[in-house]
Amino acid sequence: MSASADEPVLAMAGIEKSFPGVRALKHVSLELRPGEVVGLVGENGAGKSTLMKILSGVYQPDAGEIRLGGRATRFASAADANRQGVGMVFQEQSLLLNLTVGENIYLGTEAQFTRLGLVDWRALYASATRQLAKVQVDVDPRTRAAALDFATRQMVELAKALTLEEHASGHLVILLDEPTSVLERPEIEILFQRVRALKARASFIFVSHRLSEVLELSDRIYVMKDGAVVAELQAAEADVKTLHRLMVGRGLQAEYYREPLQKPFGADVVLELDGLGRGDAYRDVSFKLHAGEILGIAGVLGSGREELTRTLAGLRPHDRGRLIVGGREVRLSTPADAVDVDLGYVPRERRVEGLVLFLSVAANITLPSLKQLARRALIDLGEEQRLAKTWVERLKVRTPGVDALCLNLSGGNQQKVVLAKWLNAKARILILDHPTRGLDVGAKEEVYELVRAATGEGVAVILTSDTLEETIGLSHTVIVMRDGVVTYRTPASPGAKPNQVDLIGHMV
Amino acid sequence: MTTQALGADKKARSARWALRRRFAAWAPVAVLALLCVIIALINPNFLSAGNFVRIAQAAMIPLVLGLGATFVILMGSIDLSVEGVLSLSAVILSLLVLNGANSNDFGPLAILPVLLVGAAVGFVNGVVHVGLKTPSFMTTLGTWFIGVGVANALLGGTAVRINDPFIRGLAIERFLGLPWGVWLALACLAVAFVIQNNTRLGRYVYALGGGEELAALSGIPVARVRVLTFTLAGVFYAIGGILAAAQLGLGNSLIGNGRLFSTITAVVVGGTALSGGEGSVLQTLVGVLIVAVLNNGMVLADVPPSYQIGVQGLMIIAAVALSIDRNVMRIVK
Amino acid sequence: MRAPIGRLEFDRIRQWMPIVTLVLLIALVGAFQPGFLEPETLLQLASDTAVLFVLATGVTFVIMIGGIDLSIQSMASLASVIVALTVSRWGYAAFAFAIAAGILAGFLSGVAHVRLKVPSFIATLAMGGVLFSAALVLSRERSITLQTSERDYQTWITGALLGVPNVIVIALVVLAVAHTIQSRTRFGRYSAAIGAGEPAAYASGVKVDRQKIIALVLSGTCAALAGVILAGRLASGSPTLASELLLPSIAAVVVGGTAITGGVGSIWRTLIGALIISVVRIGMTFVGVDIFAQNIVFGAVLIIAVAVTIDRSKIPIVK
Amino acid sequence: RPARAAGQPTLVNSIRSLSNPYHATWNKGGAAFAKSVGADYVTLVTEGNSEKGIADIKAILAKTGGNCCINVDPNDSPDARPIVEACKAAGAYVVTQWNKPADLHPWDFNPNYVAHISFSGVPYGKAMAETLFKAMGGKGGVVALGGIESNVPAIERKKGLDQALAANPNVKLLDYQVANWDANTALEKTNAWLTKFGDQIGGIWAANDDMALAAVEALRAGGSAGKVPVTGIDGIKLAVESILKKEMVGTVAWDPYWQGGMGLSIAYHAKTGGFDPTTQPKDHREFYGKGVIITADNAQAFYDSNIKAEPKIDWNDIWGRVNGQIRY
Ligand SMILES: Nc1ncnc2c1ncn2[C@@H]1O[C@H](COP(=O)(O)OP(=O)(O)OP(=O)(O)O)[C@@H](O)[C@H]1O
Ligand SMILES: Nc1ncnc2c1ncn2[C@@H]1O[C@H](COP(=O)(O)OP(=O)(O)OP(=O)(O)O)[C@@H](O)[C@H]1O
Ligand SMILES: [Mg+2]
Ligand SMILES: [Mg+2]
Repeated sequence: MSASADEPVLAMAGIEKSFPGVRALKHVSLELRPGEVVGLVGENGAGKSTLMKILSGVYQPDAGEIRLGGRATRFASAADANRQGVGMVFQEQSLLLNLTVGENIYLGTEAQFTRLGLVDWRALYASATRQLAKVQVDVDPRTRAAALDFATRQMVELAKALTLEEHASGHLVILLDEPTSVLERPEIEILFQRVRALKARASFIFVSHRLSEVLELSDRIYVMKDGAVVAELQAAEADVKTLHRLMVGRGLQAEYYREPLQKPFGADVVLELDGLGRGDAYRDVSFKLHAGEILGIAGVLGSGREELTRTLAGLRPHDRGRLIVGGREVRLSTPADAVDVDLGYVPRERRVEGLVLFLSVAANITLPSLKQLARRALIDLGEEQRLAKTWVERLKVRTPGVDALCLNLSGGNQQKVVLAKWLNAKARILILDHPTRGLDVGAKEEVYELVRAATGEGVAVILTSDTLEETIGLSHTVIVMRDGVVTYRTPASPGAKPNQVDLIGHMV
Repeated sequence: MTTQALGADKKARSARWALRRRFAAWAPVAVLALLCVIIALINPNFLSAGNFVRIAQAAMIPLVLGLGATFVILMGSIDLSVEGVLSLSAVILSLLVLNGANSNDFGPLAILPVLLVGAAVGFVNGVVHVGLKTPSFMTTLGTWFIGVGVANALLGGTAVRINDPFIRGLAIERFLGLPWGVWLALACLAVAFVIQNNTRLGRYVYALGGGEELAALSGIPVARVRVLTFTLAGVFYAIGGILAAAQLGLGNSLIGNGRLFSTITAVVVGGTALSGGEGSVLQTLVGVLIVAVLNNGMVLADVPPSYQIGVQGLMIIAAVALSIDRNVMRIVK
Repeated sequence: MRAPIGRLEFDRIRQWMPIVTLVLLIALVGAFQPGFLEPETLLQLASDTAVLFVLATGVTFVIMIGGIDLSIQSMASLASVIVALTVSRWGYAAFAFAIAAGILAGFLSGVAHVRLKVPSFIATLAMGGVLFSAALVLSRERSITLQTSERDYQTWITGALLGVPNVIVIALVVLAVAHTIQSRTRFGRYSAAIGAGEPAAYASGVKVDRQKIIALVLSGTCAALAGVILAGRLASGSPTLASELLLPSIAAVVVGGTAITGGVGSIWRTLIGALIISVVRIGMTFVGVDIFAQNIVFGAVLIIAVAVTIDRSKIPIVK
Repeated sequence: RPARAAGQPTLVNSIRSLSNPYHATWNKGGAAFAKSVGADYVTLVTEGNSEKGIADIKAILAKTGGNCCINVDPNDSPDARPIVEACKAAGAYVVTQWNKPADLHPWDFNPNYVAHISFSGVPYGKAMAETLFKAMGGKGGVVALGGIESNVPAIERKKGLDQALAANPNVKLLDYQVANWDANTALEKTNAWLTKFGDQIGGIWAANDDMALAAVEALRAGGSAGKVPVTGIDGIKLAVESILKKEMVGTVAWDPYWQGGMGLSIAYHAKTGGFDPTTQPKDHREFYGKGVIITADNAQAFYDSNIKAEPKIDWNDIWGRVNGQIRY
């Protein structure tokens, strides 16, 4: 479709969408002009993903009109949207782990490589390699997706969305729902380059909770709140504070990471690593963690920090060195062992390892600590409800009720449930594996507050995070890992926070 | 700098994966070989050419049935209608070809309607399962009963002798030392292999097994794939029915008895996961052979009848335990 | 975004679908044959369902956790043999032996399943074979009939309590116990969690292996109990006594609306499922459906029944 | 139709299934007799499931208010007791065939438990073995296919085989395998044998015709059908045809048509006062029926009279085929 500058490529008017018990979208209208990147921000549960899913044909709107290149249209299915030139990178990881990268990239669009009903794999993999090159990911397209780390998977998903370029004609619309939440800065750079480079052919909607990124990449920004668009502004005129105020309804606290609340930690050691090592993942890692201390681990992919956290979670037992929890040397060969010594693990893969999606909020919150609820071998259901309700209140989880399935909560709210689970289990040590991934700024603040409160009561925390900024802002102590060993260690008490640059120095 | 670091890391990881998977794929074969060695040691006759032919004969029907079942299982569903379709098609075939009950004599032509019947039952499985959103387990259990019921009603319980030389030839006439039926089964394997690896349907079956919602997000026509797969399975079962009828020289609604569990067992022994997404028709071939060799060896090794089922059970556990790759199959259901 | 009325209301209605289906079926048969609705007929039906229900209850535990138990029918037969062999010498202890065998068998297939990482389908199929062989060997390949004296030990099964056959009472006890285990104990909750999402359950510190073993032990126990009841009702033990009961049991679970993929379901659903199956079967005899049509009708009704009973709001994707 | 307290009793045959020729013929016999007396006829099948079989019978008793005559081939011997007890309680008349516990006797349930008919497996199993050995020229090796291990007939027929073997020292039993009365299993076993014993196999003895026919097919695939003699038992159509084709050398016809009709007839006459069971001698209450031994000599004749044509049987000749009281 030829699109003159002012005429919108995509226009939505009065879009309505309700789910059982939730009105997710209220009369939403939004425009996207040629070659434009539109930022979309809003709290968890504001309705961003729902809107994106409607645009990509996954959901059908209850009401409202969608115009593509001036013509009213509807997206019957994801495939249909794809045909009409709308592609999407989904918020949750959406690669099929049992298929190869190449198969994933062209899943659903193999037709172009099919002759007489037979798929020409050589051709498919060849062009898959080209797609991967676009996003500068250097993996063999014949690799199984399961073998890839999160960031790479995310890049592959981007590559997948970009295949539109090849098989759809005319001006494209590409929807990016929190594509950066699992990416490290270098990869984010690549992503942004690609987006800018493609502006000639495509318009983008970019959803993210990292407001600075949104400001950096977008031309125009829509702010959503409780299912409605509450503001539209030019990126040039906006700044983080305004966006934040529009989203949350109140101003951004000066002290984002609650640094004043950061109390000096206690003297007693709750966790000690002594020359800990596992395979070629990491080796002779030693440090002490004290009650009330937040220890941030910085490091790029492959630095070994991911494996280290998995070890502390009981998913990848160590094979060298000593691991001492509360004075006792332990080997955590299953998560159960970890829970037994009061470790709580907030995993990266929220929907897989964090929550049983098809179980109620209440059941998830009490899962690790069911023992406490057992009276004469029977679970005290009343007590369970009460507990769950108090946590839902305290963490402001947006849910129809404690009996609702976690499945239907928005990403951010799901994460709050995971946190509630461990806080309720009275974990003495929390392993926070990218705890604020996918959380909106408001929710983030709440999480920080919770973490501070917990540490105030003597809970120790090990933190690996998406952004250095967060690691630094939150931690008492920061250690940096590279290629499996600890390369740097620094205190990070208020006032004396290290700066990002020299940390990066030790990371790469 | 970093990107290279990443690249290197990923290369290492994927290399490890590739190795591991290759091992996982070959383990069942090793088990099969081991099994053969053991039996051969107990009774050298096992290695006789004649016996290989007989094992092939014993394996041809389970193989064809297993191929159909594999696709359904890869998709994460289950198909219990095996015996129903098999009996129905055997009965219909016996009534259409030269037989001892009526004057029909359509010869090879009779195969077409039989295949159509198989396809039809499979199609119904799929449509009901998708349309009414009933679990495939129940849907196909239902069609199993219905299939046997119809077969019964057609024959009123009697057995019909098949005199058609062509059909009987499948079991009796040989080509390069193997009965034509075996060649037919191998042809089915080839077709199944191509469908699995070189068609979109094949990929989509894996995709559904790997994660149905995600597959849908990628715009895969989930419903159509399900229906097609069940239909395909139905056709394979019908072929199984034809071979069974050829082998026993008769059509009867009991002819499918006991085929269901042996089929699924073979598929699972081959290493295809009942949870879907993992496995292949070649693995099913191995699984079928393992089971066939076991049964054959059971007699050759003089295991007393009362102990046979038990011993077979233990052997199967051993076979699967040896061939499952614990790292690939983290969760086992 | 609160006020979940819509959904909860709907759930509440859907909850009742299985029972509604059952009642409709009974009414339907009754419409053709009023005799079917007479109390003694229905009592009869209930007591004829007992064994099926007890077997199905056991499997429910395993299915909830995402597995399957194919050994129940051989286990039940073996239990009947054990009773028949030992009751004359050991009296009531015979029943204890049978149950113990069930527990042991369940434990063994459980260990094979989790330690060797063999799919429960295979582990229990194999265990079924072993148990069948055991039954054949123990019984010297014969069916053993109980002498009059031995039959006295069976009155707790064959007798009646205020006009209600004891089997029904036993079944009700099983129902109560199983339902409590399933809905109120930690095991019950864990198994639901594992069935619905094993990785998350595992990462939350649930001892997955242990729960899986417990589930199979419970299943073995129920199977053994079913065998004991059978031995009582048929006054004998035989290695083939419970044959052809496996699929009906699993069918009962699924018809009740429990997800064959695990995570969603309950014991009372299984009860309804078992009753639905009996009603359809016996109902066809009552109505006098042509014998050649019976399998066809049975199959069709099963499909329709499950279409109505399963609660899709809680079942991930119907596979 | 409401359950009738009086009037013609409903006639009921309870059998394993209608999908095997043997019971299908049984069912025809039952229908024929019911027609001859103009009574309602019902068929029940156990599908090999004892519980179902018993439940179905109880359902019929409830439906007819006990006004029925039941002729049952219990799925497994234990089933006989609850069935008989239920019939007694409901006042229905019952005849059992083949399977029942040794200590369960008709005269303990007068008058409702009219009779038990069986066919001693031993003499016929023996007769078939001897027919087989004769065809083998009195020497060589045989292999034997048995029925489900816990079945009384399976055990008796095997016993007969053993007796014949004892009497013929020149014939050697190479192997005995259980094939559960089932053709597929029999085919597998026979194939394995052909590997294991090759041409040592001089003959194949099978405890029923389905297995025998499967054995013939296994031989055919090996090109030796007709060369190695095979015997079965039951006398189904295909078996008789095979004898005519010289691929089998013998079978025994129980005449299921007679079993299906006469079982009902006995119960029916007892109920309608044709005779008084209580006064009958024990060899009329628990007796062996006559089986017809079919070999190449009489196969054609039997085929014409019993299979091509609807058999003619005088349903009033109740004790015509009594062949002595059952001994346990
Ligand atoms: N499939 C569903 N069924 C029921 N409710 C749903 C479903 N999907 C989303 N919702 C609800 O709709 C609302 C909007 O959800 P959505 O995922 O669009 O929010 P979001 O803005 O993407 O949040 P986040 O920033 O955390 O991703 C939430 O209240 C959520 O609970
Ligand atoms: N990463 C995982 N995600 C989900 N479930 C898992 C995972 N790892 C293991 N499990 C489940 O937990 C159970 C036990 O796990 P695992 O095999 O690691 O421990 P184990 O080997 O039984 O005990 P140990 O390692 O102490 O010998 C397995 O049956 C499997 O179902
Ligand atoms: Mg979202
Ligand atoms: Mg382990």
